[in-house]
Amino acid sequence: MTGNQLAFLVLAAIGCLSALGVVVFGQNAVRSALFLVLNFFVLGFVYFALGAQLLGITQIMVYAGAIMVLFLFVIMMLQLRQDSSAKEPTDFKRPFAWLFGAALALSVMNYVVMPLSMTAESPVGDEFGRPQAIGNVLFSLYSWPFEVTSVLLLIGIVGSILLAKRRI
Amino acid sequence: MNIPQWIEGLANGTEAVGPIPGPILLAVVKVLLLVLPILILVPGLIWWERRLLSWMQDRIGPNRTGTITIPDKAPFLRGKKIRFFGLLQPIADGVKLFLKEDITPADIDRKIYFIAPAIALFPAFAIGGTLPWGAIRAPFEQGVSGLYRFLTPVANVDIGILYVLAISSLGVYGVVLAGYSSNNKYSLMGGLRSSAQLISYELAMGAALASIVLATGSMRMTDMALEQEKPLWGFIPAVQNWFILTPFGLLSALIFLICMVAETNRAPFDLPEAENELIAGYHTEYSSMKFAVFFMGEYAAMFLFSGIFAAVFLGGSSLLPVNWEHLAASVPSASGFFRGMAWFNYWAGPLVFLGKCAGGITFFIWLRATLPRLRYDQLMNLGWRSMLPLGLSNLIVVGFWVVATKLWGIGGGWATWGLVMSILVVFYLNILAGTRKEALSFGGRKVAMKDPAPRRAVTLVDPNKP
Amino acid sequence: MDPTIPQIDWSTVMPVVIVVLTGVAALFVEMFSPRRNNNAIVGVSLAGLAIAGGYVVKQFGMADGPTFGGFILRDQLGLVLQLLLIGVCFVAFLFSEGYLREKRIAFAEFYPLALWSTSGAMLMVTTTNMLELFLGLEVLSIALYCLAGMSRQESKSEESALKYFLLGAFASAFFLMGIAYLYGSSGSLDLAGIGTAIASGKSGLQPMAVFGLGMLLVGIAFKAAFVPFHQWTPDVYQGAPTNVTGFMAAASKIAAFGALIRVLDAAVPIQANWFPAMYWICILTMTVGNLAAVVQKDVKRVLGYSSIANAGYVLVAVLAHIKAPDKVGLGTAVYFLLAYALMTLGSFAVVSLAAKGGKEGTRFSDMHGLWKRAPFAVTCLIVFLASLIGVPFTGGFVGKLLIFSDALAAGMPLLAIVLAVNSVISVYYYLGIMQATFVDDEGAVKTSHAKPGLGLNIALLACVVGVFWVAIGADGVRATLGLSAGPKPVSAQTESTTLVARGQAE
Amino acid sequence: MANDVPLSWFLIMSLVMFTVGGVGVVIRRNPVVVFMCIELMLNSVNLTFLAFARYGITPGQTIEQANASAMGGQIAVIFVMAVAAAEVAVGLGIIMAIFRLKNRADVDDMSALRG
Repeated sequence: MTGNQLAFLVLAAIGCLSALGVVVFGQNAVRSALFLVLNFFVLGFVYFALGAQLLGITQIMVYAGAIMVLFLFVIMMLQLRQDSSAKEPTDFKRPFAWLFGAALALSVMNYVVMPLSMTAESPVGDEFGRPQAIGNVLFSLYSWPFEVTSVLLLIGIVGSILLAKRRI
Repeated sequence: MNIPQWIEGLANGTEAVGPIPGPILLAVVKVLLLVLPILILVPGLIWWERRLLSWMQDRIGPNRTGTITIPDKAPFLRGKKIRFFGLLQPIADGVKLFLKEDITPADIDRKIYFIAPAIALFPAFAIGGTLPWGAIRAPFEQGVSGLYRFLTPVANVDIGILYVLAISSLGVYGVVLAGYSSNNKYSLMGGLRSSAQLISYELAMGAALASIVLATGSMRMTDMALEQEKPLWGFIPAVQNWFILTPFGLLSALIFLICMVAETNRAPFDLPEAENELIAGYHTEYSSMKFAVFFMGEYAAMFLFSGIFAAVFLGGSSLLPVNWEHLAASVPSASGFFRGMAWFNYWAGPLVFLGKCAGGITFFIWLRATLPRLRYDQLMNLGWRSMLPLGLSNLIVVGFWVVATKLWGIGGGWATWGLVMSILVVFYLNILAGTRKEALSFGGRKVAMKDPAPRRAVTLVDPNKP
Repeated sequence: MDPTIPQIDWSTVMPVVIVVLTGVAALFVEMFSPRRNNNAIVGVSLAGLAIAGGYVVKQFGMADGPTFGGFILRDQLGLVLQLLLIGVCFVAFLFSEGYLREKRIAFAEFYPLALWSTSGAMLMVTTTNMLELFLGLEVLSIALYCLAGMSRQESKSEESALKYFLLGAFASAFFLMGIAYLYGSSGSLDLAGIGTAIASGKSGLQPMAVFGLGMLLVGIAFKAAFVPFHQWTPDVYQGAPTNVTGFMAAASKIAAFGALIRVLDAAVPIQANWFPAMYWICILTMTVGNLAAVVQKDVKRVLGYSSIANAGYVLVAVLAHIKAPDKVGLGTAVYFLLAYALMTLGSFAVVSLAAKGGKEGTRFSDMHGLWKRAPFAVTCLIVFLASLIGVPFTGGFVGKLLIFSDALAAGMPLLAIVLAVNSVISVYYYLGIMQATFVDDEGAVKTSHAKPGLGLNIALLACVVGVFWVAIGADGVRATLGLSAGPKPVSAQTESTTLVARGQAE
Repeated sequence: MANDVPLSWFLIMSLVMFTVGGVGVVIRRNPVVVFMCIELMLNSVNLTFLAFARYGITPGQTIEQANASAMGGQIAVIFVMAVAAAEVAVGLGIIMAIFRLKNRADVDDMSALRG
């Protein structure tokens, strides 16, 4: 096992455990949110490991730095301190959901992922993950979806104003 | 052996110190060179803040600690006191903080409570990771050269300035979590205010930095430093093109400066710890060293934000915005002097940079002494209605400037800049005139008194309640 | 390397651009004359929609082809569905203002959001690029989440928004995971490239493509409300404001079917893997939708379940096309979508009369006496319900007949039989609604309905005329729609649009 | 760095995250937590996109094609992030609105909408 593999395994272990933390270990919403922050932060490093600097730092900035702060803000504002989920009864669907999810994941792993384990890396150039390269493509070939995204964000703004303004 | 060559060998991995490979050693050295000055200077900064503040407020401030009284039996200077302007006060403070009783309030969220100061400290130090504190190019050489390129920045990555934004956006967690875990409604309020404030000002800060990125064409902070060595406005070769001297850069610098103060939770934006409303806000329940850690984080953040301001807008480690190399080439009679100045400018760079940081912190202190704290709605208004539109329109204008400069040369670029800027200003003023009434009454008493309906905002329930 | 802007054929992108800009213009109108009535905004929006529709009509007969880097595509299916979506938005706007005012939620933001939502749906039906499809889906859905929660004082509206949002986002995650795996298996985000990769059948990647397609279909099935992914539909239809429900029922279904048709067309080479599943989903959708509708007590819920059943009918037409592309064209599916849009929008327009003075009740009992107060509206409702049932000389009847014969032609008699049986079941609950409107309520004081306004009457008239017209002129309509059975499927016309190929050209 | 880490490791990590997120959506009741689980799923999708972009596994591609398709994956990640941001704005708005109305929210607690 090489150093890179070891580093990835550590990152992946933290990532997967924190993902589990969001669902299982997080007794209340704040804990879940913190686990999710950890997960997103680690994911940023996984992106670095894949050679995508720009996306990794954007991941940390957008998810860990902006989206999760909003989540925490809303959670605290709504005082989810004494979360009802802490005393959630173990209903029937809980183990069933886990079983179903695990079965699905394992079958996918078996049929889809495992055949790829020996695939070598393709000759992707040095341009991979460079901000300039991504910018060039984003603003030329992908300019139409880029504009669509601007409509999407406009909808986000107008929609949240519609949902939050005081005049009813 | 030549030290620069040896360091180059370390960087290339051809040299090693015992069993430690060169690159790793160099990485450790780089980090230490960034972190140690901050750790050393923070006590000094505290002293400086207290002295300067008291001077500005016509007080004396701490001046006793470290006073040496000569005993009466001494051969000379009997009974005299030798004062060190209270320079030892920070050490006394540190000792006090260490020895103080460490109070842990009851019913707190223990894990988060203890981890919060660490979370606050981490981004404050990590933010300097891409900060160059020395000139990356030796004088009279082309491209990246010289000793400092091996020592600074810690990581010269493509995404330098984005890294700063990303890490600074993590700074809010320490505050929010401290507020949440303390089981104190004032702390919680402080945390909430802080998160709202940081989200609001991050946008404007991003816009301000993005316009500089657009003008530079790169997100590397060293590229920004190199860009600032070019001729001013594109046609005055004797003066360096510090971004604060360019029209759009000045605007960006102002926006960045204000956002920087907001991001570090300093006065007049220190609402998260407004003592007359929230006791001490998020760190009300923290005592002893845990409190000191918050304090240290705040000072480190101030220090490094000042450093970023210096690197992005104030020409990095250059002493004066003067292009010594150009002068040396064009004024043969004084060429020796200008050459000397160029080399002095290069080698004294780190000190100059520290000086600029100190200047930035002095500015912070000055602001604290001068301006009253903003009200919360004023803070939000400033962020969303002034800073953000200004930053965004600046970004648009810089975009026009870049394109026009490419198409029609320097003159066309500046003409386009003026045209678009004036159009935007007229537009903005029109909108402002349209919404002035509303803006004035937005948080003012008028509406508050006329509005009989109770706001259905969520009120905070006493956390002590089971 | 300097960025090169891709070739832009403006006539293709114009309708979407106009719809988006109309939304922006509507916002500006609101900014400059705030808190007056919304008439100006409605006028601007309708005008913009009309212009956009004109641009779509102008494109009929132009050469098919992709533009803007292959992200937007002109073909017959896309044009027809675009026109349909614009029409849906137009009719929805006609009756919205009166309803919103009666419900006391006349927010001007409704119009821009609905326009943008329409633009998202238009994007979905005019692209073969998966990324663009996803973005269109999100533009459509996120605007609808907001609109569903527009009535802020009603907890049912907010609940429906939350339900719609959480399940919609959940479905988006599946949809996206499907795209990711399809991308992994083919290296392309475009359906043409994905289709080629699937057809070439690289042995190691086939399971990945199947898995990706499955996830993608789950996502689309959520949006189109196929059983077993339908649970959100009745709740959201019931909770959202009625005009939003009408718009949502028509627009999101059209968009989802547009996407579904293109995806399934590209996945024909591996149809052995998914066809049986879709077959049973189709049967379940028709049956469960109708059976569940029988026990409902709320008009909007009934219409919600009926929309599920109708989705099943359209799915029959689509599957028939996939099974026998040389015998069955997409014309039937599009024709039924057109008829369905007219019927469902008209029905919801009548149901919107239930709001008065900030109150609204949509249970059967709340409909009592409607006949006395709004005879014209009830007449129209009868027409729409008759069409939904499948009474001869209405669009619904012709549509079902066409689907029935298509299913037989494609050799799927079981689907045809289930369709016929379900049509009979549906008579029960549609008649229930009709009966409720005629029950006399003179003894009861509680119910009251708004007076139908001009916009509502125009909308109803348009829908009624439409329902009859598509039936009587069925052949002409189908000829105009085109899309009859041809030798090749739709997405096959878009070869050389893959990004991979474009990358080569650079 | 990624050279000696096989693609399947990244895919397994993303699959674990996706599954955990999906199960979380089903079993948790607090709408905010459910929403966070959805974010987790979206992030696992991003990881999948990026892993595929890095290890373009389609056989028979030229280098230009591989580069173009690698770009497609990276761009997809950016768009997913933008979509997630818009979704968060709207979603938290809806959750806030419902809390203001009822001072409580629980996915199973919703009773206004029943047949």
